[in-house]
Amino acid sequence: MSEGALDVDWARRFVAEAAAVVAEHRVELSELDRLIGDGDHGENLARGFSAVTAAMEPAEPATVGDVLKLVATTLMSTVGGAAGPLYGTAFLRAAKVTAVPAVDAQGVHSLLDAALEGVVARGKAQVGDKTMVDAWHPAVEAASAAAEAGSSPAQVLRAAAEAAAVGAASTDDLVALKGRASYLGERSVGHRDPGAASTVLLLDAAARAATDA
Amino acid sequence: MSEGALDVDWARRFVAEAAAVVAEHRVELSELDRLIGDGDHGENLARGFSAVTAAMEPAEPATVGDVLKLVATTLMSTVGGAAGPLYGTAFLRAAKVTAVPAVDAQGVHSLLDAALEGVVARGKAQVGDKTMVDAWHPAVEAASAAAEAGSSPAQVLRAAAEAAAVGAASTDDLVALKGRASYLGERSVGHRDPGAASTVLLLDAAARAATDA
Amino acid sequence: MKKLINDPEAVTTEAVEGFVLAHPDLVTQLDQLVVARVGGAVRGKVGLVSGGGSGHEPLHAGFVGVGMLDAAVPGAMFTSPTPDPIVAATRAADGGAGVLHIVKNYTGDVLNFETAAELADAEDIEVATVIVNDDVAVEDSLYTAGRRGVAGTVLVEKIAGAAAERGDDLAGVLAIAQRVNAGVRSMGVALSACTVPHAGKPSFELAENEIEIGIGIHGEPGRRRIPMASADEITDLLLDPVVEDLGLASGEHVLLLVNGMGGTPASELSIVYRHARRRLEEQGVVVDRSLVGNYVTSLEMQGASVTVLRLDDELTALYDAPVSTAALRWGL
Amino acid sequence: MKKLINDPEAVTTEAVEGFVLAHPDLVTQLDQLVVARVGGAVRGKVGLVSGGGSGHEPLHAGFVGVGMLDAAVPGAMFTSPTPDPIVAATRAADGGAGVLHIVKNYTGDVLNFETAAELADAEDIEVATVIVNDDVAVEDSLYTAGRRGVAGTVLVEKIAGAAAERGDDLAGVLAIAQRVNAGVRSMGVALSACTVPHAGKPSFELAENEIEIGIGIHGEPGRRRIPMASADEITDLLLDPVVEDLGLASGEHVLLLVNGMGGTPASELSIVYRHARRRLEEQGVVVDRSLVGNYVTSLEMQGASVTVLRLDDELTALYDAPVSTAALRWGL
Ligand SMILES: Nc1ncnc2c1ncn2[C@@H]1O[C@H](COP(=O)(O)OP(=O)(O)O)[C@@H](O)[C@H]1O
Ligand SMILES: Nc1ncnc2c1ncn2[C@@H]1O[C@H](COP(=O)(O)OP(=O)(O)O)[C@@H](O)[C@H]1O
Ligand SMILES: [Mg+2]
Ligand SMILES: [Mg+2]
Ligand SMILES: [Mg+2]
Ligand SMILES: [Mg+2]
Repeated sequence: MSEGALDVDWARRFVAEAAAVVAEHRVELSELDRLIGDGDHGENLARGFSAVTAAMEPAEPATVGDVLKLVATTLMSTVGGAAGPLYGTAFLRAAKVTAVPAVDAQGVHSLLDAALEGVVARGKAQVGDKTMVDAWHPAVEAASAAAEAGSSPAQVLRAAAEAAAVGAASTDDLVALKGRASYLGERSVGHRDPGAASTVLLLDAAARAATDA
Repeated sequence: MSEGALDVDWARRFVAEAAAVVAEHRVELSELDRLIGDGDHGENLARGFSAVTAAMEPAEPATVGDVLKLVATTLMSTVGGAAGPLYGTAFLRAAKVTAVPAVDAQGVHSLLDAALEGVVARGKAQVGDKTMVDAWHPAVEAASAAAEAGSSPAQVLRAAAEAAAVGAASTDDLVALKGRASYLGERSVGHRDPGAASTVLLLDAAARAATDA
Repeated sequence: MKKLINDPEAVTTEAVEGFVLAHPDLVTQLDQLVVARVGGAVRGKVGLVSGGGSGHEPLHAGFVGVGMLDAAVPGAMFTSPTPDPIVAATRAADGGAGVLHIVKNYTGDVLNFETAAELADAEDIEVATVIVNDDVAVEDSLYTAGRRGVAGTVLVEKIAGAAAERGDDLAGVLAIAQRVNAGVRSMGVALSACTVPHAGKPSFELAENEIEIGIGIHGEPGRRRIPMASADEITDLLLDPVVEDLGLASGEHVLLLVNGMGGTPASELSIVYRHARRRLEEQGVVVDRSLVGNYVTSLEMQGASVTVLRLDDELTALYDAPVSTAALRWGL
Repeated sequence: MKKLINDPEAVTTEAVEGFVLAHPDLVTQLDQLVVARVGGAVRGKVGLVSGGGSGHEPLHAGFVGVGMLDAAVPGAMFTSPTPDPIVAATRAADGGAGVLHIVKNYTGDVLNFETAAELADAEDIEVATVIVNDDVAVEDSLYTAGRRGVAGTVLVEKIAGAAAERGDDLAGVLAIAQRVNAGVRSMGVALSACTVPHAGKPSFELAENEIEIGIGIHGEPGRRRIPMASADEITDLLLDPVVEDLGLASGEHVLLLVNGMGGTPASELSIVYRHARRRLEEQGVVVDRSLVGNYVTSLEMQGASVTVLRLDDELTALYDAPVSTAALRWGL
């Protein structure tokens, strides 16, 4: 395996970081959702990731994919709402392309790309619809470029997280065309999409877990 | 008939004054009732007296009692609540003892005494129960004394109205034992009984109508 | 105050009009503000009439129909109706077997129904009256106008209605109604006040962390104000005096009614019900029948009341008997 | 925020528990948070399953029973349930003739039911799905997630339930459900927001003289905010787009549903109904059936929605067919 490859321990650390950061930002995410949705996004993810934490405890994953699959099925069966199936499918698809003990820079790109594909397959949203796709899509593009340029897996994740943050910020000015916020029409402008915001938190957790390695 | 006897015109003026004063104090009476009852006393009486005004219009009463009887039946059929039957009965009993073209000072006392008896017959309240009886009772006593002392009918009414005001004020410190306010127990202390307050308004209207004669 | 109304003065008449339009199979409106069973009085059956101030919907018009009331008399908002419409309703309900007046124990209701009964008597309609007074919040009835009639009223109306429907005579229906009243107790809580349309402001002020215990159903303040507590704790405060006043013993059978005051989500009523039921069962009391919902309300007030009715076989059978009204319907 | 709850996290489970305890003759609770018809699936009958976020009570558990749903799946507050309990409900509802999923058109509900249907299919349970989308407030569905499912859902559940009860096969029940959905439109207004227990503050802020027009049922803000108006004016704002979108013509027959959002007094719903009915009649539309009450709520929100369903003889007969659920009951 190449330099700095991300293994099962990284995946475990990622999950722990993600659970912590979601818990920390629970109220903030729900508040974003309250403004243009129904105010439960933080609650939904917090419920999901605390179940993930419990599920990880006894698990003995052999591959990165094993971890991601456990996250996928747990989110799918505990989050509900739109975010449950969307993140669930994202993690499920990502798990499929990471059925290996460790992933290199290209592997990180594939992981993110598969996740994005999963979100789009379920939600049918395009860039600009003011959804989590607006964070995932630039993240995947940045990951692709970083991997091409020979960055380390950690650097690829960092690039993805930073691009996601820019993408999430771009949702502020958009009119929502998918999800609950779309019912607000023009009134959705001026607010950040909560799913895009949580995507940034997750990718940042992934990047931090990689740097801590 | 004796000096300053109160005739049908007085009775008509009284009704007009009463309607005006009730309309004017509608919100205030309801506010008193809101604090220790259900907030409708002003509304109830205003509804009743505006019906009385309409009923008086075409009426051709021959006696004081004719006027009071019309007031009685109109209040009875438009006010509802506790005040409707109580004031209705008061006016009905007063009408029975005033089936004459004009009443003298003793007649005024009898009128008030009959009214009080009517209230007590229906409501079974005693002095000190924090009801309109606390205004009616001293009014009748004062009227009795004034009539004995040879006062004019107008003076008898004035004395009654003033005693009623003192009686109404005395309800402030009482615990209600009858009517809706009794449910509050000790919490009724510190508030004036709305029915006592409206009794003062009505007796004052009667006195003013007599002075204007 | 924001309300779906047109004119504060017209709320009652427009609401009754809408209610009657929506239920043409059940009710009809007489000239006066009287809602009567469609098809008129049933020959030979004792008629049931109830009424009182508006603002408690579905009480009373929502309980007019087969197996319950023959006519209802909605007064002005929170104000007892006057005798005239009560007499009209009594006439409409009379099928020759007499009429039972079901009256909640408030001075205004009692006095106006009393006068109406006298007037009906003058028309040779036999009238009997049951005064409902189930509210245990009014602790010492020696020093008050007596216990109020609250949510227990709906049970008196249902069960007496079934007795009339099975053919009991006036004395019999009255006896059943009195038995229900003797065996039913209630107590309520308000989390917020309600606003009477013409008043335009809340009937009382509550701080964000305060609730009123022992409220009536006219937006009156309660017996005391306590700090906000959990649903289970509040349920105990309502249920305990009810059970105690009834003198319920282990092994007895009851009906448990959790009544919403108008602005409380159904889920909260279920939470109150859950705890009340468990508490009763812990005490060995058997909950045979249950009713959870908005039956006797105070406009948009947030809060609930807990009512327990002691059951025996006859009352249970009468409760189970078919009923077809806007707000209570089964078996038909 | 004052609520009759114990723990914000436990509201849904405690409420469901209380609901099931109160209706032992109608429903039972499965292991998961699933409310199923007592007695289990009916052999040979198409099963009906619905579900969605909690907070809309009596929807959906209140509509489980003979003639309507076989099972309901309450999610977390305002949050679609996950696939697992939906699959459990589908299993419980399957009497061998397949199961209809009745899903309100929200991304979360659609996705979770979609997954559940796939999982059920893997268990050889045939599943068909009707997506309810009756909310005309969502004007241009090209630029949104599509029209939402709101109060019309209860009519889809009632009428499809009757079709299943009369023995229609899965394709037949689906066709009826789709016909109801095609002929039903709704629009709602909020006078106040609601407060989700775990959020602890209102879902949006409204000034004392403002209302939200075109709200959904999850406490979302509406399409626009307008100054407070009279009940009749507001009713017009709700009814007109409904009538227009349906393309109702003079002489057509409809069902008129005025639905309370949870915190609105019944009298106000009657006032809205009165005007809506008159307006329809002025346009020559015949109101054959009516429903006025809290059916699809948003916790304690004050407000209402107006729903019109185009009727034909078959839909009317199915609507009239007996139903026995906690919140809708007649003929049984
Ligand atoms: N069709 C979609 N495609 C991608 N993302 C979506 C879609 N619909 C919703 N989302 C995402 O889901 C987030 C909302 O999630 P959440 O609040 O948990 O679910 P719900 O909307 O059911 O309450 C949105 O902020 C958005 O990012
Ligand atoms: N038993 C009674 N005897 C005398 N007066 C009474 C009695 N009960 C009530 N009242 C009077 O009636 C007044 C309330 O009238 P009102 O508000 O119109 O009726 P309600 O209490 O039915 O709303 C009280 O302030 C009190 O003076
Ligand atoms: Mg949300
Ligand atoms: Mg009053
Ligand atoms: Mg009153
Ligand atoms: Mg949600």
